[in-house]
Amino acid sequence: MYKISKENLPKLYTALAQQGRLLLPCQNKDGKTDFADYTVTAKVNLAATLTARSAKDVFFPQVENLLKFSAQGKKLSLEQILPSSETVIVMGVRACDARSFKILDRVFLKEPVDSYYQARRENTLLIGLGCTAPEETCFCHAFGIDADKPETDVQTWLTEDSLYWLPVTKKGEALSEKLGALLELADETEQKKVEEQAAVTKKILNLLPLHDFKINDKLPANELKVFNSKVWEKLSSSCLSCCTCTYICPTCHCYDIRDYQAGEGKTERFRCWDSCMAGDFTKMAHGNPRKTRLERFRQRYMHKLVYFPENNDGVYACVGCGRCLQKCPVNLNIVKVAKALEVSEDV
Amino acid sequence: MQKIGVFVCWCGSNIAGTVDVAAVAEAVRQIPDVAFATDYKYMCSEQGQAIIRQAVKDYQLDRIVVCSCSPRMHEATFRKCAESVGINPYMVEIANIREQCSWVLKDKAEATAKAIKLAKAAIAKVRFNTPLHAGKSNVVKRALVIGGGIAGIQTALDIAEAGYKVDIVEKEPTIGGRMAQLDKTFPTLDCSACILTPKMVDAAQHENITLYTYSEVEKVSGFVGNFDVTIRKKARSVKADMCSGCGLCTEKCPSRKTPSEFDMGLKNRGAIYIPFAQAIPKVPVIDRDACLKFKTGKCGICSMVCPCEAIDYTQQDELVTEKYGAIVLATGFELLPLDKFADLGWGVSKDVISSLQLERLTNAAGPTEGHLVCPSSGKEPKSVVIVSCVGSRDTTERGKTYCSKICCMYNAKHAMYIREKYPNVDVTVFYIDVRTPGKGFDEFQRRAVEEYGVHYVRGQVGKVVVDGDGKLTVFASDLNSGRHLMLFPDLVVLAAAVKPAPDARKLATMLTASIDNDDFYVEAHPKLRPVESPTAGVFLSGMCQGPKDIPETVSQAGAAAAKVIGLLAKEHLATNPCTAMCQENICSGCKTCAHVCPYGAITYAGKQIITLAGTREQRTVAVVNEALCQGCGACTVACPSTAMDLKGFTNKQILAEVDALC
Amino acid sequence: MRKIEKLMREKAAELLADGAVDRVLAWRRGEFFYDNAPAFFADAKECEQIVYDEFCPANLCKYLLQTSSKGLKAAVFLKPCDTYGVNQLLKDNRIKRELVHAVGTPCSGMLDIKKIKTAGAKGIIKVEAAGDEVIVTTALGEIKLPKAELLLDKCRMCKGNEYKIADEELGEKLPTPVFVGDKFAAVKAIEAMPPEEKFAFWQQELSKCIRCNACRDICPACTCEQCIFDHPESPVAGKAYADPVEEQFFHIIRAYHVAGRCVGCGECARVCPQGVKLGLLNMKFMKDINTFFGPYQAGADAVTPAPQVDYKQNDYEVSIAVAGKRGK
Amino acid sequence: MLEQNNTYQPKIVAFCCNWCSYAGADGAGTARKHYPANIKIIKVPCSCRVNPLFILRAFARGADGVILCGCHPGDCHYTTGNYFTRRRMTLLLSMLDYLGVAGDRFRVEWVSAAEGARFAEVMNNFAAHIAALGKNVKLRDLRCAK
Repeated sequence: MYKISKENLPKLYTALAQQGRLLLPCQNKDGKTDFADYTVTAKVNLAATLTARSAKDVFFPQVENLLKFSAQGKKLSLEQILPSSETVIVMGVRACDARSFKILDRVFLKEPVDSYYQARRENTLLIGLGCTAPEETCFCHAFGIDADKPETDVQTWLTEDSLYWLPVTKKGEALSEKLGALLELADETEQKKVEEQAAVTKKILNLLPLHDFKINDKLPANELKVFNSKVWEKLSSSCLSCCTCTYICPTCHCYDIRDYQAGEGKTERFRCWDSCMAGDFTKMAHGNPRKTRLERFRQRYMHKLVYFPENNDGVYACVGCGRCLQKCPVNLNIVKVAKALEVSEDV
Repeated sequence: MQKIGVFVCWCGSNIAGTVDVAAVAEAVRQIPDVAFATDYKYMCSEQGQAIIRQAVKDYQLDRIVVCSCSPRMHEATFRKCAESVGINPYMVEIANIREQCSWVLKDKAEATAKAIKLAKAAIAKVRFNTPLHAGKSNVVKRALVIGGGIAGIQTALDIAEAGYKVDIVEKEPTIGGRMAQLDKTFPTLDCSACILTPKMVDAAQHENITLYTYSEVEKVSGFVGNFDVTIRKKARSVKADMCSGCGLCTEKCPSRKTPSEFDMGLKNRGAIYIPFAQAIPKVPVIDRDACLKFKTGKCGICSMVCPCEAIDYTQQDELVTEKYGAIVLATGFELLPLDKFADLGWGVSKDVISSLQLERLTNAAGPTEGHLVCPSSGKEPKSVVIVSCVGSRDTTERGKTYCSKICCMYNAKHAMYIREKYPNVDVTVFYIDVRTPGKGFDEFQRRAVEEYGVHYVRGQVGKVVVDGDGKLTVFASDLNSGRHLMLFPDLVVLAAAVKPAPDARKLATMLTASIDNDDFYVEAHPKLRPVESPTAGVFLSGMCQGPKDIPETVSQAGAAAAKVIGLLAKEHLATNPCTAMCQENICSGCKTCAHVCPYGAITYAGKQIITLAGTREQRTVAVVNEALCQGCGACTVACPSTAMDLKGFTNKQILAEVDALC
Repeated sequence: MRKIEKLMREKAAELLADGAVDRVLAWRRGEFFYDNAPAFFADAKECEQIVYDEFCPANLCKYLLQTSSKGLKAAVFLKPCDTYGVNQLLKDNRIKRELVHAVGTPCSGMLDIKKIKTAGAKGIIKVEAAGDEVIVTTALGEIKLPKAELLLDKCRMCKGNEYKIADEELGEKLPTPVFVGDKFAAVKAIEAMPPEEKFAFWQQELSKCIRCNACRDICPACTCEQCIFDHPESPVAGKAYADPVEEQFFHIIRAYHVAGRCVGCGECARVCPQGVKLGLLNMKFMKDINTFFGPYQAGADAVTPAPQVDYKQNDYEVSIAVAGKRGK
Repeated sequence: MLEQNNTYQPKIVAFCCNWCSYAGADGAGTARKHYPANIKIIKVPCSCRVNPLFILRAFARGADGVILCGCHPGDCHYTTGNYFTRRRMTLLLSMLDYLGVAGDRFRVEWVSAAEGARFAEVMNNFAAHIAALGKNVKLRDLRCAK
């Protein structure tokens, strides 16, 4: 394990920025913290427990152009737009977000592979950051995530005086070597410190309101009963069908592909996030398979809690980051849904 | 794929002189769905149109773009041409490359480039054109005239003469209106009654005219050619068919407390009364608020004296419903109530009267048999002051900003009445300006000054003070000499502003005929359609549209009649196909659109809707009456969900043009 | 507020029990003490679950669309500010009056948990308002904080404790937080900026938007059956901003569509997950409407036509909007 | 004339109502009154048909200026159309100005059928005004860059 003193962090950032495009939690004008490009003036805020938006944009941006085609008179010409191949380093990734990438991999990297996602994934290096101040909305433990050990190329921990640095993957080690003297070795006692801090975090987690929350593992087995459960009507009735939950969710990954007519025969084809909450979601020639709010609402949670695990070795499409608990305009969230199903006689 | 044909016109050298027409044709030929493009010297000529017809056949064109002069010139021509080869006329678009291009530009390259752009825009639009069909609606061959004054009577007579049925609805017990109250008329000074009453009789006797007096319009629905109107015939309490009009009842009626409306309150009338001797119909009415029989149950004298047992205390209001093809508004005017003019002595002294009261005082059939006397004393005045512009051209809240137009002339007339009959009565007219345009008008006014020795003083009357024993003192200023004047007349006449009849607003809402801030009806176009209201099938006659004198009123009445006749002469009305349309699956029924529709063309109905999502629901949605809609498009923008669109100018069409031009 | 909660439960149970209404719209407890959520109640027995405290900011009126369209009669608990929304829905003909039983519910201002947290309270267990103070019970003990600073932004713009529509009222009206100062101050500040500064400001603001549509979906004025932003045929249909200009379009058009309809409930800004200052757009139009067309408050009643569907022959000319700058 | 000496030619879209302003434009043509070639007219039945969406779209597509012309208030062929236009566009203009995007690139002018010469004059003034402002970069959709 290495360490670097807090006052030297700016040096670290500059060094990392030389290795590629560096993204890390920065505080914006309104005091909100989000992943942003590192600049000397940026207000880096590693201490923030959770960024407002997840880091999924790094691999799966909300909008990305796929190709252009243009018509000259009666001729048509095509041009594919490829994602940039620059190295990206994301620092300060929390364990929940780190796990979400593994979940997205199951979607985008299985055949047919999404070359855009794949390219970004390969060009990106993740530096995780152990949690020290989990919030009451946190429930990553419900998915066996260790808040202290993000599944990233490098794991880091922040103490009052230093940042501790542990390369985990080859990529991570390579990076650490490049940083050379910036990182000094951490001795036994210091490693202890980090472990103690981890223990404290665990204690806090156990005090939080959702510490004993878990998803009923019988859900997939009872698929049909769950699908037909009465709880959906009650739950969905207060849903606004806005897309907030799906857009801030680190594991939601639906997208739409659209054409934009730029005039004079020019057209751009791009893909953008879609949301199962949207009225025209999966609208097809014959119409829309899910016409009502209830159906769309149910789809989202059935997908996360039933369909996805069914097709992915029991892995739920949720990492317990708690963003939906914080952001839903009407305080609906996956916890509420899971609990409702728990008590309903359908499971 | 669509097959668009583009035809570029040279317009001789008008276009070809500045625009490389061949280049325009060549440029658009490159566009995938342009199946044919050519240019020709005169596209509008027979040969030109032949080229279009041929091309349509040879290339199975389904859409046509003509690059030529303004659509205001030849759009109709090319639409007809298209129709002649089986293409819907609304599949034609015009690119205006003359007025908007060759005529305003000099540089050929520049002009050609613009012409190509304009052509491309027209092509972009025409892609979204859809066949449109003018609807047909029938015409009920009967007209309704609301108001039985000179305007209404004249309009009715003219329509009736043309052979169409006309009904007149008059809210007073008799027709005749304001003109009947007048003594003489300018500029000829002939007796008002002598020229009006014959017309009243004609109207009453005309086989095509039906009179509904003492009646009001209750409800109007429908649209041009097909109005449904409900008329309330108020109970006269007298059986018109039995009454001989002898007037015995009116003489014997014991109730004498009600001021006569006709005599402007200068005299009282009975509870049962006939407004004036030449009233038509000459059938009395019982004013139930004044009648002792109705108030106390006692009395009943009228029915006792009536020789023909015509009195019927039990009579009820009657509702008549009738269909009409056209409606004429001739609701006339009244004088501005002067309550706010106490500073001019109004309401303070009986000897401060309005011009209409003066008309009654000088009228041989009036309360004083035409003797000019001061209402307070009954004595003849020695001097009279006439005040112009009382409430006219007045920007304060008590007055009207407009000029009442007729006052300058009738002031001169009144001055003459007086000087004619009572040469030693001194008459002074205070004025801001004397406005007497019109045939023989200025001469008339000058005669008042030069021959009748009326004093005209340019200046305003500051106030009229009434002292303890009722003497009047007029404080005024003479703007020409800059002197302050103090006069001691026995009679002061206030030339009060005219204003539309109070029920104008009510009718306007019934008919969706808009009115302006002063409640005058608005014309469809202030210059080009002065006797039509914006609502198709509704026409304007007389004072209700704006201040007018009798000659003007009569000529406008004739004009309105002509318009009505023109409408009634039609078997069918072709409705404008470029109307608003409601996409019901989007419409929320929020009723915003109806607010901005000047024609009341939008109503709402509950319907089974298949939503975009594919669900079925019962919803209230907007319904456009295509016969009423004139296609302005106000509703399309008012609609937040763009459910309202305009045929011929759809959002898609306009946006396509925008994209093509930018 | 606890007292009112009791009254609410009784009233709701009573109305459902004697079949006066089919549904009751109220709030239900969430996962924590501060995330009470809107909820439908159909069963008198359930009404014990109704909660009402300083964490019930949601305006329930929009849920009337659901009940009204199904022909269900619903009782809805309305804070004074919420009543404006109901009137707007009625004016827009989106709900049926006879299917609404409006219950005026006293309110003395709703609290913003974010503000309480940023005020430094850690491990919060319970929050209670007492007069103009807020008592925050944390794992480490009690803290007293001034209530005014912890109110939701929308409550700092409180329109007072009058109900603009109510079939009945619960208990006594409560004193509402008094908003001091010019509510258009923020708008005026932006108006005063030079164009470049305005542009920069809005670029920064609007680029936060992720087009989740929460602002639209919570808005009592946004009740189109088919929003133009969702309609495939619409020129502005889109799910995301492929070009920055679209951020401006979305917000200009959204604000424009609710201009004259916006009742100023502040819900849009409250629910925005990205903290876009949406109020500044709506308030701008409110200010313009008042200055250019005369005083108007949407939702004050259910009949007065919106200024855009009305006119005066002597209205200002369009250039008045920029008259200052164009010197016209 | 200014716009001729100027190498940069602003792109301008003019919405004209059919009854007054479009006829006015015809009048300008008939009287051979010059105005810049890059002012292109779109005919609408009434100024009240013009949806703010059209104006924003024009800017997005790269228009440097947009001008909306209708009958003088009181003369509207549909009697009330331009009264509504006036209110709607006041709000739109105000918002464009508030966002600092195009407060000075959008204008509403009343031009009657008789005012051919004035039509040209209005267009020349507007073109000169826009030329002075330069290209519209703030409200344009970069994908449409020509």
